[in-house]
Amino acid sequence: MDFSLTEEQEMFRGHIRKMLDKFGGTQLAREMIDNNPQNLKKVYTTLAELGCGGINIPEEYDGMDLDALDLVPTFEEMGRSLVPGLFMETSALVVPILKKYGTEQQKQQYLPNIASGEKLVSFAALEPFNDFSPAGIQCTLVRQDGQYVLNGTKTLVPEVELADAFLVLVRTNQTDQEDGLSLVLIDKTKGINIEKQSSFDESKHVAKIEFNNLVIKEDQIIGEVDKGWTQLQEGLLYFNAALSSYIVGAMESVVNMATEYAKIREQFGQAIGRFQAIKHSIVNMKVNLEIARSLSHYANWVVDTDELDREAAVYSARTYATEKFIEVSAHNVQIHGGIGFTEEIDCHLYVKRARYYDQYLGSTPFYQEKVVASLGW
Amino acid sequence: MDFSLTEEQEMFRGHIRKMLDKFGGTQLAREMIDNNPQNLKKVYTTLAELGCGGINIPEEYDGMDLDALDLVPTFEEMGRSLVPGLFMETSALVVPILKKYGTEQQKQQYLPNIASGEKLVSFAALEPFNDFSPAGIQCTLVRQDGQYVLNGTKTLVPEVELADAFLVLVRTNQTDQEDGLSLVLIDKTKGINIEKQSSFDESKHVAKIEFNNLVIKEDQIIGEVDKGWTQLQEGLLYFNAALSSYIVGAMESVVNMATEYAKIREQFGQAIGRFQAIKHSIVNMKVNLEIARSLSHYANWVVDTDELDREAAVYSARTYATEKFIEVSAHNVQIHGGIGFTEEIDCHLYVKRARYYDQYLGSTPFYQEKVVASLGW
Amino acid sequence: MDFSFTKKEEKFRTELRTWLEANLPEGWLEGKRDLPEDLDEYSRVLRAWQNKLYEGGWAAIAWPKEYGGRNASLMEEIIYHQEMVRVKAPPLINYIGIHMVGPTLIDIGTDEQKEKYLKKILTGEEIWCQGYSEPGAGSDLTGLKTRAVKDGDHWLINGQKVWTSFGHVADKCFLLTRTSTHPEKKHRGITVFMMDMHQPGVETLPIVQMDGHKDFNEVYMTDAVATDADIVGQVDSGWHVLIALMLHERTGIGAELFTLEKQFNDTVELAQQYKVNGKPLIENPVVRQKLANFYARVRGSLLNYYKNLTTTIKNGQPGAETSIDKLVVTELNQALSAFAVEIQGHQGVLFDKDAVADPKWQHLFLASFGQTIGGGTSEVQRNTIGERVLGLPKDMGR
Amino acid sequence: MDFSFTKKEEKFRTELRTWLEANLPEGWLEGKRDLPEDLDEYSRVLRAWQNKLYEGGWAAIAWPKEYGGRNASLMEEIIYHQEMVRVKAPPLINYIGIHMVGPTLIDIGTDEQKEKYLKKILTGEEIWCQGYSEPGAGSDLTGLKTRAVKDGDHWLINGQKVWTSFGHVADKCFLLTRTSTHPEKKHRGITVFMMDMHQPGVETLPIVQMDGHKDFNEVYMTDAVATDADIVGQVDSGWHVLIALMLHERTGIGAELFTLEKQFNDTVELAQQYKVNGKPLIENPVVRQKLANFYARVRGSLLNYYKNLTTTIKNGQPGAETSIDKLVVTELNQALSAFAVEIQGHQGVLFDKDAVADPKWQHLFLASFGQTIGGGTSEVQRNTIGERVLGLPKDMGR
Repeated sequence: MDFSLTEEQEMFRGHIRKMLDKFGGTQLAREMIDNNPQNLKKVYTTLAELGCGGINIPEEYDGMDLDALDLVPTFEEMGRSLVPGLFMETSALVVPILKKYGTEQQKQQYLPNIASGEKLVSFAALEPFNDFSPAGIQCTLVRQDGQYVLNGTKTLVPEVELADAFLVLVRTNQTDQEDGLSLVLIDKTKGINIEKQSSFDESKHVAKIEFNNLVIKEDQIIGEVDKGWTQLQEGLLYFNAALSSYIVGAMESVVNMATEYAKIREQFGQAIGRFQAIKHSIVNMKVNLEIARSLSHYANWVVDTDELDREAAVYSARTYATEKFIEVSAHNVQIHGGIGFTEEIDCHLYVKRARYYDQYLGSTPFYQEKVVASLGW
Repeated sequence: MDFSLTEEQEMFRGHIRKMLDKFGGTQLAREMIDNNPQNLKKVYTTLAELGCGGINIPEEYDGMDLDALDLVPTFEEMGRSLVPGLFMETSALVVPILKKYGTEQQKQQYLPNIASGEKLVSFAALEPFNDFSPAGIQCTLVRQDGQYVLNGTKTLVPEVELADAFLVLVRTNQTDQEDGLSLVLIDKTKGINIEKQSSFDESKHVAKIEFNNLVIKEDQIIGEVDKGWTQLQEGLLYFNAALSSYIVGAMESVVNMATEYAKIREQFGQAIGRFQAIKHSIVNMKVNLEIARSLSHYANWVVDTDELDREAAVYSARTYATEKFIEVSAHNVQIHGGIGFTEEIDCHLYVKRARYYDQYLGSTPFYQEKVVASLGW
Repeated sequence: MDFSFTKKEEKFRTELRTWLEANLPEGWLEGKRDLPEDLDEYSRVLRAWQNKLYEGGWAAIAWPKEYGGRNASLMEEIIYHQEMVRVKAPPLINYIGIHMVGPTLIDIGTDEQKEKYLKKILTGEEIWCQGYSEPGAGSDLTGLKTRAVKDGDHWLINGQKVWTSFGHVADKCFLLTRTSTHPEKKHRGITVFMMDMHQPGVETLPIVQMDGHKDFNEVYMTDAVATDADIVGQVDSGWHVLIALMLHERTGIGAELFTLEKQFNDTVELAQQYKVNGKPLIENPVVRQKLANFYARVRGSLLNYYKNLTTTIKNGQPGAETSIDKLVVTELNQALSAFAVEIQGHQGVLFDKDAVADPKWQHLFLASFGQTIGGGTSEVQRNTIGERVLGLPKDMGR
Repeated sequence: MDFSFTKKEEKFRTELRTWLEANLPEGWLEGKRDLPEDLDEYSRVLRAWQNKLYEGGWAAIAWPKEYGGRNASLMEEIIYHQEMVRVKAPPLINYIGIHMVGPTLIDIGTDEQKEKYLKKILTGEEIWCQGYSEPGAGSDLTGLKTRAVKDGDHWLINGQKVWTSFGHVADKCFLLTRTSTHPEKKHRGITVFMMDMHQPGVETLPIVQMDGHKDFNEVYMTDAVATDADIVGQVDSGWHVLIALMLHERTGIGAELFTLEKQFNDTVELAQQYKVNGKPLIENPVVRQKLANFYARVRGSLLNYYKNLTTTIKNGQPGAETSIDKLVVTELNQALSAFAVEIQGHQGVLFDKDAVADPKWQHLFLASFGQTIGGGTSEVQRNTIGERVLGLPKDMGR
């Protein structure tokens, strides 16, 4: 029994942290609020140089063929500084799906470029006024004269300006709900109508994208036609394990902020951390963080195994993380008092990101039902 | 605008409190744990002498013809001392149903005796392994040769040993769920098989009762046959308004206990009420109490009107009260520490009663759906 | 128990409602309620609205008639707030002047001060702000460091204030300063000045909030000047003035509760109208349950307010219990606005023009974080309730 | 990261499992697990069980071999707890002797003390209890008032202890007394005695708990006698002894967590088997959601325990983080047992023979109230975590 990251993994964490700190940590997110992605792009280049993009890519496609667990330090550190961008969608959603369901040609086309950091992929799933469910997917991909034609609108597609390609969830069969969906991979082209949307979390850019009779070649479809929803679930396992790591990093940052502030801020002649109302609130935050971290580490271990609790563990890690991230980020504002309510202090960045990820690609009830079902209850 | 009880109502409260204090308050509940109902019976006699039984009974049946609001001081004071018995079922469930749906003969037969305190009625609704819903009622009342025959089992019937009669919810029509139930009023007879059940709240006695081909006369059926569920809802409005008052009284007692203990108990050289963890916990209890009280007072006012929020207000008062009673009684144990975990101190009596009433005659979700539906949402 | 209004009260309501219908800005009642973004323009419009209220006799209804008020009863004030919430009336730009400074001056001001300030408060000619919090004095106001030092026949004021609402448009500031030091009794030695904001020694800077709004200011004072005539009450007895002022803020929570009730009704409407996969949210059992839960809490808070109001009317002054109302309304507001955003699903993160429903929900959610902090944090409120209402021993920090 | 057990560990598990299958009381594994109600009989049966463990070499696996233990590793202790929970083994009547007193004596006892006590702890010949809490000293043990005064060649002890578990069956008491007074440093002046319970000056009275059980006792001492040889460590240095003892209680929380996991699995089974209106509860969407929620919390607590255990193994001693485990397991246990009762609907109030499902749920629910209090209240645990793990400033009460 050894429930900890290896020394190598922890050392790698050190490199990432140092690098991100050099760029000012959350400053990267703040620069995105001002539509200035220059430093973010540099960070992505450095991540690629450090080899992050290829960690979970097989050696034959220029990767390192390591496990989900080896990505944990990277995701935690990115979360700590709320680094935006498409690293998570690319490495933890698209790569696992490609590895498992992609054709040799598709792998050749994408994996080496992802490993080198040259290709980032966004994921277009949600549609306006629909939810993240098979019934909510109404963008249609129709076979016409030996080719496929795509029509419809996707909303809240992340970081479109950084994307080189899109993984798109589409409906290929009207008669069946769950088994009528497919995944297609589309390089960014002029044929896609992109309209920036205003986001509550201004450091996380989102856009509406419209497909208007866009022609799709058969080899852009990943895996089996009509089986896209099932295939996606495999990708969601890796994505949610990664997301839980990212959030654990963010929560750690929040707990540190609150703790350090409570030690130095004085009111009524005392450091406020001495008052039990504050002290116990931070303790609850810390407890939530540690439980989230343990769930998340296990999730990233189990996702690469075939243990019986594979799904249950990953989705538990995700729902626990998203739920507690909302809670701790809110308490952090309260503990900071007035200053916590300003844009100046980072508190609000975490509050907004917590809200952003809460229902991203599935709500808590959505995943809770998956937990129970996967355990056969 | 005057949102308060009248001076008369408050004066009446004083009489009840004085009387109950004379009997040792919660001592009455403790005596019931030891199966000793002597003092409880004396209390009921005194309540009758004070006129409590007739408060909401019309003058023509020897009552005072007052409103639900005039019963509030009595219920709050009984709740304060956790007085067991059937006063609430009799006055706040059976009386309103009889007044609205009873025949003149039924009223003559029961109301004067209830007003004088000579008759107490228990309510038999729940059946083993079923819930409090039309589908859960499977005791059958069947017309046979010009009379009715009752068969089936009721569980958790309260205070059977004190009951002079039972209001029983039965199924008279198998084909229709909601509109196939009826209410029958049965005087205690040897034909009813009674078996005492072991209760989690030992101060609240419950029993299983079995009907085995019990013959019921037509004039024992209250109101219209097959409309019992609808009629019952009218009774439940009054009952739940009363229950919310009873619980408010109990909660007040709990909050007082916690407050007084926190003032005198010292640890670490301080009265524990000085520690914010304790202080804020008691404040939360107090806030919940005051909101519950306000909801409950309004519920008891609105139930005698035809305001649009009549149902919503009553059921909100009930669900808020039952939910918060559980919470405050648990916190009271925690604040008392070790001594709070003993039988010696009253804390546990309130914990158990809170659990007892939580789902009595309907759960929180059951009533919440009623709130929303009654508002037309 | 009696929830009806008297004939006089109903007449008052009708009179106000009629006046509002005739005098609200054009199109306001129909929903055209945009106020100018530009600060000067915004201030001009709201001063004009306040002046209109003044001319109609609706600017400060609780003031005595002799000072331009209506001598309104508490119930009339309640009705006033209800009607203002009902029509979503424009904000009262001189809220602090009308509800806090004016009544305090009427109570303890000198005749000269009343003469000099009251009328201008009513008309909106002079807008007031409060100078209370400082970077090191938030929950604990006695930690204030802004100093006023007598220098010949005037006072020189130096220091910094934060969270000064209306600071950017204010003409006058109701300013807490330290005039002498008493380490053991920090409530002593505080003096309240009515400081002119338009002088070289005063500079204001907006604070950008997490919701992007700039409702508050930092105010920097560098040798700002005031005179003896600008002192409210006595030198060094500012804490008493502050307490007197707080007692006059008697119905503000009522306005907040009516607003909360309105938000809740709007949330129900949102759940009825917002559809996911073509199906209204209100049909979702979990949403229904949560709405029932909020209904109980919102109604309970409102009824509890009425209960406390009854006591206030009977006793002539508010009891300590009213501190419960502020705690409840701010925490409930936070939970409710989070819920309204949450039920929109992931699309709840869309903002402003792209919001799938009214973007106000996202703004309310963010703004709600300020409410459990401003005007006394929830933690301080709980201490107050514990100590004043329940009689628990005082916190060791003080 | 590695969740596998070593071959040695697996062998250990197999050995224990085989032994248990051969030696558990007859019918135990098949579910016949009733223990006698009568106290003497109960004590006799459990002493016999402990002696059986001793004879099998399973009484105190963590003790050094020279004192009759197995020198077990932490992981072997964990496996030991897992297996004991799996077979719902009879309680260890000398839990305090085995897990607390014994290791402390091995650590800091004199040779005579080791000689005199260790063997009898192992065999169950002498059962131990702890004399810590007093009516005025609960969360704050330094408030203890039981006095030991030197009188010639022996000590006279007077005072009262409460919450002494196993007090009614114990032969010996690990007793905290005050031997000198230091108002400013209340941790000083405490001395630990190993007191004989079978003497005229010692009287025990059972405490009736809210769940009707009598797991604890009051112990009254009136001129009870002890000698210098009965002192653990030095006179007046009892606080250090106490800390040494607590460090030895290194895997108790593990046992609690495995039990929690078992309770959770039983709750799932309850939801699968308990039917309302003929339909299993597990089909109710709200029940499913709550089970998923508990699953995350229970698994999270367990995994967090493994994380802390890894640290303990690597560092050779437990870090302050382990205080999180106790807080989490007790609060979670309270929530889980409440849930198990709650889903039974109003019929959840039926008790004992009339319970609609296994009556253990009602008992567990009531017992859970003691867990967030005993062994340090949740409030004290939160202080500990705040101060020791996060480095927040100390509470003002101390």
